[in-house]
Amino acid sequence: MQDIFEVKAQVTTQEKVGPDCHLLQLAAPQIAASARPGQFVNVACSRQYQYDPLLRRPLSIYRVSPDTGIIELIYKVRGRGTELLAQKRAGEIVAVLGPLGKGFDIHEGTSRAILVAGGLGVASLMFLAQELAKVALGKGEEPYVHALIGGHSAEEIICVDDYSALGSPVKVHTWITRARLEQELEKVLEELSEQGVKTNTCSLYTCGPEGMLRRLAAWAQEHQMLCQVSLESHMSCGVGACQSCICKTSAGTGNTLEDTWKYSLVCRDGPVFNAEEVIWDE
Amino acid sequence: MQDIFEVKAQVTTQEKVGPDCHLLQLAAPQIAASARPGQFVNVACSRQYQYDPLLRRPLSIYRVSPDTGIIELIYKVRGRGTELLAQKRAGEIVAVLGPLGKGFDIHEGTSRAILVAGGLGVASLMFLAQELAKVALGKGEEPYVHALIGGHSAEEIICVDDYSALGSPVKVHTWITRARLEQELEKVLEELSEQGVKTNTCSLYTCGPEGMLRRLAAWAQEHQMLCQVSLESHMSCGVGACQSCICKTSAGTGNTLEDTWKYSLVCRDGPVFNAEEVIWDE
Amino acid sequence: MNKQTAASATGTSVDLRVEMAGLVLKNPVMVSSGTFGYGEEYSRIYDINRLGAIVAKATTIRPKHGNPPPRVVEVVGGMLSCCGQQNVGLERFISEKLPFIRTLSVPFFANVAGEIVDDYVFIAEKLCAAGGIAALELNVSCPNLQQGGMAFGVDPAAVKEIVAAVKKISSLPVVCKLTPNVTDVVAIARAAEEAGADALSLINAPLGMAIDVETRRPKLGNVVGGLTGPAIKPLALRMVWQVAQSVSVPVIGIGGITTAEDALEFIIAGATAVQIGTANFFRPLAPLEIIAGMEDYLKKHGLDNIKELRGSLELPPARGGH
Amino acid sequence: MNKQTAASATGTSVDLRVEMAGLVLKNPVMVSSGTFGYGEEYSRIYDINRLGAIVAKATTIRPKHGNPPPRVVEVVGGMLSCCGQQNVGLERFISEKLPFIRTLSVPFFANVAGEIVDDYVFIAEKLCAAGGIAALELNVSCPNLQQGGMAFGVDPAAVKEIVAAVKKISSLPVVCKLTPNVTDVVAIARAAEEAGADALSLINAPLGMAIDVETRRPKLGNVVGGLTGPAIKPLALRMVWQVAQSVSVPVIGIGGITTAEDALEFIIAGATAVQIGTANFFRPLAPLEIIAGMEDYLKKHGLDNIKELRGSLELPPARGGH
Ligand SMILES: Cc1cc2nc3c(=O)[nH]c(=O)nc-3n(C[C@H](O)[C@H](O)[C@H](O)COP(=O)(O)OP(=O)(O)OC[C@H]3O[C@@H](n4cnc5c(N)ncnc54)[C@H](O)[C@@H]3O)c2cc1C
Ligand SMILES: Cc1cc2nc3c(=O)[nH]c(=O)nc-3n(C[C@H](O)[C@H](O)[C@H](O)COP(=O)(O)OP(=O)(O)OC[C@H]3O[C@@H](n4cnc5c(N)ncnc54)[C@H](O)[C@@H]3O)c2cc1C
Ligand SMILES: Cc1cc2nc3c(=O)[nH]c(=O)nc-3n(C[C@H](O)[C@H](O)[C@H](O)COP(=O)(O)O)c2cc1C
Ligand SMILES: Cc1cc2nc3c(=O)[nH]c(=O)nc-3n(C[C@H](O)[C@H](O)[C@H](O)COP(=O)(O)O)c2cc1C
Ligand code: FES
Ligand code: FES
Repeated sequence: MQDIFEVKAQVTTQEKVGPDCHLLQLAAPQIAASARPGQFVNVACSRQYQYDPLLRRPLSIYRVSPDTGIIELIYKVRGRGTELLAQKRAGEIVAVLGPLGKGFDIHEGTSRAILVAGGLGVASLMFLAQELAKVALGKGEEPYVHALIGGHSAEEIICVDDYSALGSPVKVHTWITRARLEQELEKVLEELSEQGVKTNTCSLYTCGPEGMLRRLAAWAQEHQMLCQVSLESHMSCGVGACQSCICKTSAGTGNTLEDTWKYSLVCRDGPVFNAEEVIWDE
Repeated sequence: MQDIFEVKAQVTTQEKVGPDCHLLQLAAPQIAASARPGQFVNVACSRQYQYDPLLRRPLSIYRVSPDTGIIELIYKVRGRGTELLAQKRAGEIVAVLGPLGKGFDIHEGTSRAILVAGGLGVASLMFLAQELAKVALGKGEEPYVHALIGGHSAEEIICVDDYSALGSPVKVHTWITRARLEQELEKVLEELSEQGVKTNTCSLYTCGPEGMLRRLAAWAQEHQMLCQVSLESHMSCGVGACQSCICKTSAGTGNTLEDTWKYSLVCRDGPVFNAEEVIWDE
Repeated sequence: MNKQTAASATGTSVDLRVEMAGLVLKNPVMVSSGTFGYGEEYSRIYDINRLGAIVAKATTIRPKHGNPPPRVVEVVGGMLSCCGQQNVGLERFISEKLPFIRTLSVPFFANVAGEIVDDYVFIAEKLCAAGGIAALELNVSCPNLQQGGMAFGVDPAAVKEIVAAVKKISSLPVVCKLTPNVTDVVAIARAAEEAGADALSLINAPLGMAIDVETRRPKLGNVVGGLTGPAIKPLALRMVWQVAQSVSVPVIGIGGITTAEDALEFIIAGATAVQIGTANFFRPLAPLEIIAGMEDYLKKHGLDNIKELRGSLELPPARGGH
Repeated sequence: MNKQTAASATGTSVDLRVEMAGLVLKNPVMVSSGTFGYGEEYSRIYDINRLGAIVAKATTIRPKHGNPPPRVVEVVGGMLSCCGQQNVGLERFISEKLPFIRTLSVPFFANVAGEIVDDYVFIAEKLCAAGGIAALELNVSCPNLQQGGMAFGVDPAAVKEIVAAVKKISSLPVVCKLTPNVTDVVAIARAAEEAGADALSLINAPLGMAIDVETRRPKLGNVVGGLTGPAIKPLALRMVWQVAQSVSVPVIGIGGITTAEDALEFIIAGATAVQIGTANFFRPLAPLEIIAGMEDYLKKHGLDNIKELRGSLELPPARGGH
């Protein structure tokens, strides 16, 4: 099993990147060195021995730089925890535990990767896009990654420049509203079919609101794409000890409950799941 | 009864004035307009709806400026509350309740006032020194106020300049250690006797560690001086509702417990008490 | 006189009135015994007539010094306190406190404490006769000297006895205030209801303790004390929900309530009114903010009347996955 | 493998060893059931062999899905949780978890939960036979299906029955874990001691509740859940103090312990060891920090041995002023 590090990380940068959205850079060399795309960290937002809020907040690893030992997080200010986090200035210390969870699988055999991010979903897919861009270096001319980045409104679409900066292997599309996303996906399909790419050789990776994940999982199945979704759940420990962060998945083998389903732990068995394992709430 | 105001006060200045000691200036016009020397405010150190620490911290009113609506506090960083308070920057809001408690009595008939401050005791006596300096304007040439300011070490003696700036009615003495304080007091007595001032026409006002207050109370009694002491006690409400902040005092009239003593409330019946009322713990 | 008002504008379109024990409160926001003195203190900060009702500090027959210091210690999310019912005693309550109380236009509850059943009856009789009090709240968390010192309130039979004895002589409505230091709060609640209590209030403070590791002494003069403040809210809400489902008299929710949201949780769980305690200490305008916040909530949710919210908790469907 | 160490230097001059139920723990810092999985998770963060002991998640006869989500909600100073004993069941505990546990050099306690007395006996027998376990902790907070669903742990007779039945067949020491949801924790403690418990651990989680006022639904899938974390420390400490005075078997203090100071409070109150629960979630190195902090404290106070501290609480002289 991968080691997990509790790091008293110094803030190197805190900056606004969108409405209520912040980029936080932290010096956490052990995490930067070992994290994989789709993993997350559990961040203490209050100061040491300050108990309000008590629990840490799970945030995806946006990007890492193993050379400088920096990890980057992108987060939206929502409640007590993220409000305090947004007040941290360069030089202050933030305790972070990570890397946590099971990230995305990169299927070397895939001919195209489609990434769909809704809202803060961009935070969990950037690192993946980066790694996929590396994989793509050996591949053909066409963009290997189609990143479809969206949100409720134009201004909520964030981080587009970072994705674009990955260069030719990545093609960035943006969308607002569900209808627009479907159009964008259709366009990607057309492009792929023009290029003679079969959809069943593509992988779909997605992170965002549950409704979106669910529709995309169905869409991917329809097109026989491999599909991985990154889920969220209320957490406390982040390491698989407290069993707070459950989601329903198909039981698989070795299930002794003689049931068709089981509760998996988002923090340990996920947050990334193969879409076909997930049993969505009705 | 005097009105009490709950003010969402803006910080105008926060500055260091000694080892772990800070001066905080707050815009609290209603408090500035009505506070009397020896009164205090109850300060919320955590942000609104942040519950750690939960309770407010009582701090003496160091000085007020009714014209600008500013109140000043001097405090030492000790624990959870004052640590957070020390992080407030100009422009931030701090909720303060005040003015609270019963302050010092200014006896117009007094021929000299002796103020003895130990450590942070300076915070509660400055406002008094200021008011006494005003009283002194009609009186003779000699200094009317002898302010004896002390602490455990030279660097812990703070605020001396502010006292000195009150000009000729105030003579500032400093002391370290108990022995030195006694010497200083003897010198003051000599000076007074040279000036033909009887000690029983003087008032002694003091604020500092309980041991010091107790010795001074005995000393004042010996010299038949009027003596008022400002006490501390752990508080929660600050207004006389919770009965947390008790000290033993002589029962006075109307005591239906048929006892020689009663529990008085430091926050409402004090923090300033006539020394002869106080029953010191053995 | 300075009468500060809460931040939020208070429109007129929603009805916060609640009926309880034969009284009509203009809103469900009361302040709890021991946290509001006799009202005088807070009347220096705001117009206390805006409250739903006020509960006085406990009254005992004789005046009491109360416990030695320290009486309060801050803990995470709350405080421990042990005032030991320091109070002026029944006689001075009537002669010194009631005159001020009679000038108020807000219902004022006395809180009655005793060591034997007769104490409760004696105090209740005198208070009924004195006038100026709207209701009696019986504090049954006190040690029962007739039964070896365990609190009255942990024993359904003792609670029944006190409530019945007071009801027999009282011309005022009787509220029984329940302690959380019990296995089965519902059994105690039912005993109080059967004995004729007009309403139940809960919770009083769970017993806690703190130790100073440097001196190895208890941080409280009385060794143990009541834990109050936000830390106890989940416990209080659970008990209020259990009791509200099991009795038909009104329930007053108490315990850690600091915000309008907190208060609304109790009402949705079935409380008719709430009492604000420790929050008075660290947010002196909390009761007014809560009243304003309740109005805002009703408007936002298109409700005219706070009563529509009472007990409206929606439980999840029968649980799968066991 | 990455084995992080606590910040403070750990000298060798002080003795943190404690004996309990026939076991010697190298220090009094254990981790509590349900908050440390089966140890595997935290062994990815630090060397868990440095702990005094580890208590496993509850084991039931059959595997359990546990409660539907949400299972956790943050409250002031703590959290509410309702995992409903999701666990792999006895058989898989033995086949899948014990092999890892046997590789550890730290005493590992199983936590046993059941719905009827026979469940406890059945699990205890199998675990004694399986090997690799140092002691059994009986979780008697579970609903007693033979007695209408009230928890076993609130009834002295039921506790006595379970403990006696397990003691009869157990080759391992038996710790009985007490629930705080009772009027008289001392009565339950005594019942467990009389039945032969080798040690007592307390407290399990007080029952609490939280409501989402926007949806008017409980915030927990199971409606009510256990309140844990710093918020319950004062309550836990009071109960541990009461029990430690009343029994002669060792007491393990649990409830909100986060810092060395917290842990020392419990030891001064009379606990032989402590268990760290919720703090593992928000301060993953808390147990190591507490061990280091205890050593520092002993050195600073010129003590050689943690045992000198046990039960050293100094009570104030008989109280005046009543
Ligand atoms: C694996 C994972 C990765 C995530 N990555 C990101 C990210 O990169 N950027 C980002 O902005 N957000 C991310 N989130 C969501 C983020 O954790 C929540 O927005 C955040 O916890 C809210 O905290 P708060 O203090 O602002 O809100 P509060 O409302 O104060 O939170 C109260 C409680 O609810 C929990 N909570 C609230 N919302 C969520 C949520 N959506 N998911 C899980 N727990 C929640 C909190 O952890 C806390 O326990 C991620 C969540 C998970 C589970
Ligand atoms: C009437 C009055 C006036 C005061 N004026 C000043 C002043 O002008 N400047 C100044 O530096 N200090 C003053 N103090 C002391 C000041 O209130 C404490 O130093 C402060 O509360 C410590 O808070 P903390 O968060 O730093 O410490 P913590 O240790 O975190 O405090 C924990 C708890 O103990 C209480 N407490 C701790 N020390 C004291 C104390 N000495 N007196 C009362 N309660 C205490 C706190 O209020 C809190 O409830 C005054 C105290 C009183 C009663
Ligand atoms: C300082 C203090 C004194 C109290 N005195 C009394 C009392 O005299 N009678 C009583 O019934 N309850 C008393 N209580 C309990 C409160 O009325 C209330 O039940 C408890 O504090 C829980 O509510 P809270 O968490 O909002 O404070 C007292 C509480 C505190 C904090
Ligand atoms: C998520 C969670 C799961 C728990 N599961 C169990 C359990 O299976 N068996 C048990 O005896 N106690 C269980 N507990 C209770 C803890 O062991 C401990 O008694 C309680 O959390 C109080 O300690 P704390 O405040 O330090 O967390 C659980 C607690 C939590 C928070
Ligand atoms: S958050 Fe604790 S198990 Fe997932
Ligand atoms: S602090 Fe509440 S009565 Fe003095």
